[in-house]
Amino acid sequence: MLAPIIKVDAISKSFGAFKVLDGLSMQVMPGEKLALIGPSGSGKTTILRILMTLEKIDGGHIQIDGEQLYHMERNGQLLAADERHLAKMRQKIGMVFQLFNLFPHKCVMDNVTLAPMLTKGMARGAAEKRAMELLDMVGMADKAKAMPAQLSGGQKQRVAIARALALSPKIMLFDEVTSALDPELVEEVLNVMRKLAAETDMTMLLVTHEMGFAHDFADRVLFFDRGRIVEEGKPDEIFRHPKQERTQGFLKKIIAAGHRV
Amino acid sequence: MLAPIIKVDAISKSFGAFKVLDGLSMQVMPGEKLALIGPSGSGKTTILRILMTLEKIDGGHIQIDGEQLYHMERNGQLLAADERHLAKMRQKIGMVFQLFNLFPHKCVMDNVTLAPMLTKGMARGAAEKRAMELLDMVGMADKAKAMPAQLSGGQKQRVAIARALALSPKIMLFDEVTSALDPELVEEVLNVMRKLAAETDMTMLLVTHEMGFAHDFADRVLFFDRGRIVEEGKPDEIFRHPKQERTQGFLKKIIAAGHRV
Amino acid sequence: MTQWSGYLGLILQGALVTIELTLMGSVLALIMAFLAGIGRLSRFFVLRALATAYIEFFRGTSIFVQLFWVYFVLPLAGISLTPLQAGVLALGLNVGAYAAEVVRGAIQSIGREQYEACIALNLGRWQGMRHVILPQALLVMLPTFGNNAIELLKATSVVSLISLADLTFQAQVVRSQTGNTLMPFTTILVIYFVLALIISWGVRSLERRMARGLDGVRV
Amino acid sequence: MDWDWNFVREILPTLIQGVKITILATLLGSVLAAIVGLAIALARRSPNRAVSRSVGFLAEFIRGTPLLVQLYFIFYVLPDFGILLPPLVAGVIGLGLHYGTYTAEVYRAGIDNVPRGQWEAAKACNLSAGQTWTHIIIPQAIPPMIPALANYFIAMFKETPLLSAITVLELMNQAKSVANTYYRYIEPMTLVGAFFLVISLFSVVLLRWLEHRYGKIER
Amino acid sequence: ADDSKLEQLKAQGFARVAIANEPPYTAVAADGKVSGAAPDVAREIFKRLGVGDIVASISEYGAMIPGLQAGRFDVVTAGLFMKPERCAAVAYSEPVLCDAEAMLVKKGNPKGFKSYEDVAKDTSATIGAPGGGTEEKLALNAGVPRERVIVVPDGQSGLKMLQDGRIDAYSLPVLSINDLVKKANDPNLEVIAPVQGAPVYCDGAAFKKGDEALRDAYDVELAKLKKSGEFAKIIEPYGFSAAAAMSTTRDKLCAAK
Ligand SMILES: Nc1ncnc2c1ncn2[C@@H]1O[C@H](COP(=O)(O)OP(=O)(O)OP(=O)(O)O)[C@@H](O)[C@H]1O
Ligand SMILES: Nc1ncnc2c1ncn2[C@@H]1O[C@H](COP(=O)(O)OP(=O)(O)OP(=O)(O)O)[C@@H](O)[C@H]1O
Ligand SMILES: [Mg+2]
Ligand SMILES: [Mg+2]
Repeated sequence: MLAPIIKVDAISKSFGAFKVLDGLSMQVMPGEKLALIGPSGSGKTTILRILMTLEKIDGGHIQIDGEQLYHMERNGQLLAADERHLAKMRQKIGMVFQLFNLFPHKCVMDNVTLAPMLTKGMARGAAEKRAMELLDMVGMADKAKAMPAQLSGGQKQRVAIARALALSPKIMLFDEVTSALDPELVEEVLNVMRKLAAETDMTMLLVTHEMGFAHDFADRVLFFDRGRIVEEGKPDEIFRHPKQERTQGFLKKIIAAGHRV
Repeated sequence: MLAPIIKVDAISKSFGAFKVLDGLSMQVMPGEKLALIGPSGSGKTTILRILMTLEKIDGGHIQIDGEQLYHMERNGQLLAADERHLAKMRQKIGMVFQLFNLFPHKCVMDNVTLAPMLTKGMARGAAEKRAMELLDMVGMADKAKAMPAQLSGGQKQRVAIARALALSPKIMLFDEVTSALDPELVEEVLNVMRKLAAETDMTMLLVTHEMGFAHDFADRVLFFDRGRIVEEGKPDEIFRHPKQERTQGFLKKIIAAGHRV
Repeated sequence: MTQWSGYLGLILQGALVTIELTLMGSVLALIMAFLAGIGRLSRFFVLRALATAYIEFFRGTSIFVQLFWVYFVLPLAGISLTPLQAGVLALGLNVGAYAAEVVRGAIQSIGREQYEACIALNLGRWQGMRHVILPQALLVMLPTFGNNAIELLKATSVVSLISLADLTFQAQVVRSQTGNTLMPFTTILVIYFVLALIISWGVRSLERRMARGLDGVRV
Repeated sequence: MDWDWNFVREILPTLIQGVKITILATLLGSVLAAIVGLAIALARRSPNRAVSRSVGFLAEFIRGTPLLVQLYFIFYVLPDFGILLPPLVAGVIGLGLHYGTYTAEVYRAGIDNVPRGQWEAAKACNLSAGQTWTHIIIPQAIPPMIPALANYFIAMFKETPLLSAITVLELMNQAKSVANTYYRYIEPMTLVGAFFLVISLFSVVLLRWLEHRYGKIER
Repeated sequence: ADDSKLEQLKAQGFARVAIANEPPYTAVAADGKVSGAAPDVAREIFKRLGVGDIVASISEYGAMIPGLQAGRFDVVTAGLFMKPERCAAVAYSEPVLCDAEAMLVKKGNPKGFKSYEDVAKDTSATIGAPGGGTEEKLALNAGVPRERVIVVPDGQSGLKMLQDGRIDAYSLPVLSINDLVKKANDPNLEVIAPVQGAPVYCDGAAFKKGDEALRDAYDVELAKLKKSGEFAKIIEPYGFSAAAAMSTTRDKLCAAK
């Protein structure tokens, strides 16, 4: 049997007195496409940020690709991971943010080549060749020399995707990558992601409020509520026949607000 | 025959070299509920802002309730309106903004009573009594003493609606009043607006990307594109059987992006 | 140093003068700040020009030069001020010019949407300014006003040049009468710092009180 | 007392000597302030509490007390501890330290104003701490700081007359000495004032340009 | 230009005098009370003129004459020595305090200064003097270039700068230097007094041009005081010589070149 690429084991996380994640466990198989849905504040963003090591955890364990993420073994003991270990683990993971977070002082090409050149010591030529392929894939090859400020939101987000891909991570995390976009620009980004899902065997975790897209994209859907996974299953099961009352209520509200499922 | 309450006659408006409105004309009958839809940048917000006198026009005429908005007659001549004339005309119009624009340093009650007390010289007692009725109508009576910062987006928007109603305008303008809200909070605001539409005979102009709501709410739908009205008609006509290619394309995109029509 | 305690008395007298100057200067600065700050945003060209000239002139020339001018040159034009008046005038006008820019910046920092809400609610220009814009802008100004007050406190030390017996001046006196440099200067440094701390503490608590309304329930 | 152009012509060369020293002191002081400010800003970010706290307190102290008194201190008290500085050096150190505490705030704000998302994106790109600072944070933090830094250097320029208290023969001191020699105050003091005004009007233009050029970074 | 100034002072009950911060010409006690030779004389004379008291404010030398011209003080009694240029700028009384010039140098007078000319000759020497003071002008007139005459704000600063080696000599009137040295109690200093070639100067009470009537009234009382011997009683405890002041006149001093 194939081993899970992500193994989250009873992790918890609080901000001050507020418990955001409460003994959360989950497993993701290599190549799986996961959609994380649920009401605002339920901890979806937080779990992605934890996987990207942008937040620390308070308890529990996470294994990525067979290795501990926040811990390291030294002489049979589990110690808190140091920066070196974290840097090594981060190579396996890429993330795309809701607000793109492109580097505004660098052109599109430099945004994509910066990390490979600095962290993998890639030569400029090789890095730019690879960047061009990726920009081509997201349909942004002709804007390679543009500055981020000159791009529309949808274009920025496509560059951000290319930038994350440039490090060839095994796992990609997407946090509401379309929710800051004008409605008309959403589709161009979703198209890129569909293509990505179809063409690569990367593991992908996606937080979204676009239920329609979640349905088409995901192999499995996790429904979050108050820091726990309340229900999970195939998209059809979750969207058409939710078992939990909380899930039913959530979907009903979303539909009433005018979103298509 | 009833006279139109709003009569827009061949107005144009440019920002710098960019022509946003280009010889636009339209008429609105008293009590009519109008939905303005169309792609981003097509000038929907601009026409509302012009009616609210937040922008000046470059050419054309507007009559509100039989009187010129931007002009005034003096000895048979049409002069540019002065501040006094504009203030008088503004009494007929109220507006609700996308970002609520509540006064953050005043409590909910004071937000609603400020304008009636200052502009109509209403006594505090009377103003507060009326404010309570309005807050009750939008379901915010119990938050009268709360500060805006303590409210959710949906609650803020309901207060903003009450505030605009407090001046008893004949015409209400709504500019994407739900697009800054979390999906779960949209419905509470739309409910208030449905109630408003049903219970009053105010004239209402609504800019929205919520096609479903536009369909239920409006007597007539105007489709804007590049500063012109490309198509107009009953909601069913526009949404089910759009005649213009531009309208068809727009609706298709919106649907693909996951919005219900 | 048997007389040290006596000289400490002198320094404390100087501290009183410094405090007096700071308070009166701040009041004048505050008045000028609002006049010029709002004037600069006026619709009327004359008001704008006057305010701009005042601000640029007093920010542009050094406080020393202003002080010398007020003290030595104005009397030649028939306007004779006591040293205290001259000090308050120069300090207040100087700091007022800086604070005027704070007032202007704070008013402009209030988002356009607040002005638009005022128009949509048919408030007049002055009504909107008075009830909506200024109350919000005040909170933005307050921390910088605190800094301005501390700048004013520090600038009072230059009035020693026009023989006003402030802290620095008394320290000089004590120094020449006792022949000791370290003691008087250390003492006044500490006193200045304590005064500055009091100002920033005062401004902070004022700010807290004013900000309370913005996220709390109003009672 | 009337204005005397012949007198003006006579004293101008002396005053220009002073101008040179004034400008030199400002330039050297600015360089020092830029360096001291960066050092303070970094020390205050230090994970070592003892370092960040004590540097923080020291900076607060320097900022809360008058430059004039600090100059006296550096010039007249430090020699007791075996540190003997020439007047100009003492003056530049005083200016640099004093304004360094201001520029430190500019650095801090500049760094804090880089959005958190940039730090996070850098981390998601697996950049090291050093790479994040040099490639992402500093390049974005510096340009918006430039106008604020320039502003402080102009303010420093206007405080150089204080150096006359420690015998630096800058413009103000030259003017005073001319005035004392001929017992005419109007001309030298007015010329000093005019000089400062002209320079700062120029600097206003320069500042506007800097703000336009560097003030906002497009994201 | 008439008696009205005196009447005005009588009416307000005090006269505003500018003094320096330079013992023994002026002294400020620990309680803040102003004494010293110059203010004591002024106080006595004004009392006799019917002006009850004096209100003294300490001023820099450089600020005194402009302050007088600007009407900030009624009179300067601060050891402001009479010199032709000053006589042109203010109206002096008859002489009050006389003193020769002195120089303070390091023990053993390493550079061998005896006069201001000696300082001029030694191209590496610097001399400190109060800004706008007599000594500054004497040094400049003796040929010391501007950049080697360091303007020192006050006596203690000058002393300190000399001790620290920032200047090679510090010049003030003899009595001022003696007072400084006494307070400093530093065996490594030496006083050169009087400076060769430098005249003995006398100060007088300086009035604003136009207040000559007041000045004349002041002179009358001053003369009486000198005659009765009370003058000597006031100033000699501070170390000044009454005989010196009585041996010369304003006209002589103002004419001196
Ligand atoms: N840095 C932080 N400090 C304090 N509280 C935080 C922080 N980050 C997140 N939270 C809180 O943790 C809770 C969970 O946040 P999270 O962003 O994971 O929710 P989410 O499921 O992504 O919601 P949304 O759909 O609104 O993005 C929220 O209540 C949020 O306010
Ligand atoms: N103050 C302004 N200065 C310059 N251009 C402006 C200004 N206001 C609006 N515009 C431009 O005018 C055009 C029309 O704007 P408007 O806000 O009316 O569009 P809209 O139909 O409301 O679009 P959306 O659906 O995105 O709100 C846009 O291209 C916009 O960039
Ligand atoms: Mg989230
Ligand atoms: Mg709009």
